[in-house]
Amino acid sequence: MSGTMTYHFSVILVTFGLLLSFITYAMTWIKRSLCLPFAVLSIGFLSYCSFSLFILVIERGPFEYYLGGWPPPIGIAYYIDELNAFLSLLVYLVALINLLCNRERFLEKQGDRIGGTMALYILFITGLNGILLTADLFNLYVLLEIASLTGYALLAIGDKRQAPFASLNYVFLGTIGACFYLLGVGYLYIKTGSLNMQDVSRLITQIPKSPTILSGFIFILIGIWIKMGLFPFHIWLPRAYTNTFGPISSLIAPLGTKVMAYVIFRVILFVFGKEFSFEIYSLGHVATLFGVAAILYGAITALRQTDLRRMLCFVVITEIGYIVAGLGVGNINAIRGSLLHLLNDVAMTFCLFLSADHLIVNTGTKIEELKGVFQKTPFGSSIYVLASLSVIGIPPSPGFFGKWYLLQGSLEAQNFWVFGAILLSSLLNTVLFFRTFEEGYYHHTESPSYGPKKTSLSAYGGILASGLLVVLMGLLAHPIVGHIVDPFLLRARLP
Amino acid sequence: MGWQIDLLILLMVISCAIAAVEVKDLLATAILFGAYSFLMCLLWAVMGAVDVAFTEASVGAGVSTVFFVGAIYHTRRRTKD
Amino acid sequence: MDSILEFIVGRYNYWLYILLMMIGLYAMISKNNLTKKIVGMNIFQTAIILFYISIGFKKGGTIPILEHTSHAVEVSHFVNPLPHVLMLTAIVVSVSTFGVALALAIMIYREHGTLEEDEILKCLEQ
Amino acid sequence: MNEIYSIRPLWVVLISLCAVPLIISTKRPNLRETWTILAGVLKLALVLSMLPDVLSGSSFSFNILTLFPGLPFRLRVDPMGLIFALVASFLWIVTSLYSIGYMRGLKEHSQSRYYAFFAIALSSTMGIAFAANLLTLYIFYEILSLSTFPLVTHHQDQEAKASGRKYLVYLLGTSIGLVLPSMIYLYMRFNGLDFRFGGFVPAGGANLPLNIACLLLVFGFAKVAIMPLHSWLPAAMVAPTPVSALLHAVAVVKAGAFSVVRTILFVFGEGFLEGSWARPTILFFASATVLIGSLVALYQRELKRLLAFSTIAQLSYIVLGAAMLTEHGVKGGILQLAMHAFGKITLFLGAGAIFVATGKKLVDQLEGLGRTMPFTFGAFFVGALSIIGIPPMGGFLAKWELLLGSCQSQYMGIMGVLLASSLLNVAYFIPLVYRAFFPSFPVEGKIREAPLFCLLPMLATALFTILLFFFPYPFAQLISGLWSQLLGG
Repeated sequence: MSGTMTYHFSVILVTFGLLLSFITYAMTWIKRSLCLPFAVLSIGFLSYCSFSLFILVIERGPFEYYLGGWPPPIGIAYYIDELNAFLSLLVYLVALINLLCNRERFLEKQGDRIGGTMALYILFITGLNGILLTADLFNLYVLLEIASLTGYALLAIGDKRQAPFASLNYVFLGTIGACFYLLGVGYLYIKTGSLNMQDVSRLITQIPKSPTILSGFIFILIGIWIKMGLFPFHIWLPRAYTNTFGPISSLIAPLGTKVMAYVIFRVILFVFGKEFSFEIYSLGHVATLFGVAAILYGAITALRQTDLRRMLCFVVITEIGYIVAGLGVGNINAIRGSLLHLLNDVAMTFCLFLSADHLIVNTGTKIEELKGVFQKTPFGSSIYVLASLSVIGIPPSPGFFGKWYLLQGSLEAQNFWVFGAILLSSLLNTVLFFRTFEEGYYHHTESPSYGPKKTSLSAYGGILASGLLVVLMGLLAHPIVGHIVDPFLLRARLP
Repeated sequence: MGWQIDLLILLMVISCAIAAVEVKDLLATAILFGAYSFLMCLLWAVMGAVDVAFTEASVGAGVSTVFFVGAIYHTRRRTKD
Repeated sequence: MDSILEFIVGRYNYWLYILLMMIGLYAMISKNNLTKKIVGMNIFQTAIILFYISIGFKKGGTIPILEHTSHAVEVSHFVNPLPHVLMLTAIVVSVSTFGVALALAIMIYREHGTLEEDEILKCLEQ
Repeated sequence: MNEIYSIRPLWVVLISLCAVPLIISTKRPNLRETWTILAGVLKLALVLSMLPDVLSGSSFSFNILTLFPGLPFRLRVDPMGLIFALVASFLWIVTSLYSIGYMRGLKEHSQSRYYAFFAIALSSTMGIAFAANLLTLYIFYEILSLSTFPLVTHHQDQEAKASGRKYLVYLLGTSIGLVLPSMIYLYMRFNGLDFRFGGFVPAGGANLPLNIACLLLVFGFAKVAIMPLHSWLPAAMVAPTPVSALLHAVAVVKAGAFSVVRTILFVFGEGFLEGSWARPTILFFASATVLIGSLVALYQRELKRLLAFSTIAQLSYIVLGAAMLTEHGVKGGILQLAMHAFGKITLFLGAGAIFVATGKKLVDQLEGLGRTMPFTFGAFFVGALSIIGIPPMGGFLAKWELLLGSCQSQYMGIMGVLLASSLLNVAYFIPLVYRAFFPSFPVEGKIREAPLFCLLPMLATALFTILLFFFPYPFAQLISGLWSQLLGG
């Protein structure tokens, strides 16, 4: 593939994503059984595009892509750098592995509506991918809504009693979040007259002390914080992710919140800039406060849960807290840690939800129902243990590296609140996960007939792949920091 | 005459919004909500956003109200608040 | 005093959009009926659209459509059309959200036979 | 001193890990245990192959990955690491052989899992021995904690659950809560954590954060069981005996002691500790542990718990030796690391053999058993003498050096502690053995020894305990090599 073609992949990812999702739905009219294979193929194709884009960015550095050749501020620009290209690749990988792994379960649960489900599935990841790649604030809003709307619909699949209600709650909060974001963008537009991120950031440096810009800043932050489930805006999260269909939770839980967390970095470091956010308006204190509160709240509340997946939701809230707290500390190592943790967390949370889902299928959703599950399905359990250890931060798992940078950064900044909160939450997470291990481990029976439910090879393959992803992210932590995170920070003029 | 009409419509918009939220009959809510949307169109037309006004008239006021009435048809009309 | 009055009157559009937002939020938070909440949500969204249109509005500005001009275009005579274009998308988004929310509400009604939040919560706790 | 870049250390670490899939996938017990033994023998051979070069003053190193800027995941074989690796890899074979007898004798469940985690634990022990910096050591340390968890809780009953919980809370809690922050602080301050003879922390012991960091590290490596962080060790006694032998003689506790010695000698070093207040604190806590541990051991009714408290006391010898920072003290400490391993493993294997043969666990029940199990108790006696420190047992050499070291140091009180502890050792071991051979009531019955697989490894370790007194060749040589490097560095 020639290099010029690969540049176009940046827009193909979004437009083809939209297109393919409709074709997937259209497949229902021809033959319903074609939908799922076609969806797999589509995501496979998009993953390939994303991968070549990533390779291109690594080779030639970041570039801007103008939609239809119109340069900003008239046209919409896409901006591809190492970080968002990598994150986009992760999004597609997660979506692909998840779909392959849960093929049978999708067919079983959504057999007669598989076309629509698959269309929403592709639309969702396309929306996320657009959020990652776009360089236009309003375009981001639209794609955000695409991802959110499909997300609401997907989350409503599942437990009939609980899921639609939880999803509707999410609709309310999510809409408020998106509207706040839109409002903030409006304020920026009043002052700068532009929607292109780079343009806006250039203009902001000339008028940093305007109250309008500040209002925009605050609205955008609150909007995204609601969408990423930061404490105390997290109330929608546990309910929505707990009651949904398992394979959907393992898709949305790792991706939705993390992509929004990426937007925070994009907006703060690139649009508003470090001086504006940290020096003129002391975002650091606020973000530290929220981050520490989220870490402690998530870690402590998780201990009280009796439902496995709900417990994992609070783990997600803790992880979001890490990311925001690291941003709040504001020095290079802490932000490096935040970003690395964000990337790792996609893999970790995915692996955790996927393997936990496998356990839930074999036993039940309550933690106490896990009795003997380690003996029943040793393979799935060992991947679950792997992911949990990574979340706890046992080296050399990916979770450890993120935490290391975060701890180092907070120590350098002498921010002992963040330092203490991270250590404490690691210890609490240890207790948390070992409680589930104990349930699974200490119920030994001698009967040999005690085996897992029928699980297909592809399901095992998917779980294994998610585990491998975690291991790889751990082993490659240093190159990831060097080639993906650091260039991003360098362009944000952080050091 | 600009701002007087503007203000008048705005006040009507707000009263419609409050009424839509407060009425106990959901069908009335639907109607009031439709009225709210139409007044909003008017406001935008006054402000020179003709295209937005058109869209809102067709999509916002039209389709939304149809959705809404349909939804009420499938659920219950009365509400406690 | 005059300046305060001017501050309030001169920007009545902004004040009213804030008022609308508050009405929307109020409905979403304090109403018990899910349909009412959805209406509140939509009011909230339209308030923001109103805000955007107000951004583009200029006193004495006219509709941004050019007719066979021979003389130079004076920008200040026209309303800024860009927010309008953006809002076209936003309206579509808000209607889709409205639709999704209503669909969810219907699903909930089918399961629980009610749309009152307190009754649903009571139902879920059992 | 020249550095040899070689992959051999990595192989030493990996070889037992490679055996894990084989162990799990093999259904037939004989073949499965062959894999374990084979991996053990290969490992020992590889370790031995590095001995001549290390003795002649060179060291092996291998970079695996870069973890953080200036902080690689790196293995490096130096004399001290090699001592630990030699002891651990040799005793692994012994323990494995013994495990075969023990596990089959008691018809334990999940034997594949048992051997698999044993192999992982050994891999991480080797990693600890060969770690070139604090972070590498920490990584293997954590893996060791986790991989021994299924071994400790092997019975999977309520008792195992409670003990397992205690085990993890202590080990993971201290490593995450104490070691990690201290390590990050040191890295932030010195931009690297590579072990260096004499420490990388500059001299000048008055610095408060550094003193705290030092204490956090020493107490954070809770596997060394300095009081008050010792109570996981007696609790871990619910494990099958070969596991206890592994925990208390070879892998776990020695890994803790080794880490502490690394910290004292290779992170902080003499220059820093000379004037710091961290050193007296360590010495105080270690001395208290020696005395209290021995005293508590006197009152234990269960044989394995008695041995556990004896271990707690003996481990602090190593810490004392290192913290004395005198030539003989350091030599004695490191020698104790090896000698205590041989002595204590003999005792544990003895306790296990008694349990397999007779089902008896309590000290009172041993009366007269020496008549029916002469070989077991003979070996047990040898082990006990070595722990007490009576010639001609290996333990004597370590104690001798330690005593010499305390004479050299400014802390003469330590000598008193060591002597008092030796007397206490006599007090709890000798009556036990005496009554086994000379019961207060007549015992009938013929000789009924433990299974051969249990007996032979025990006799072997007992024999080595004696041999080490006469031929302490590799260890003594390595230690003096280490000391000369310490002086040189």
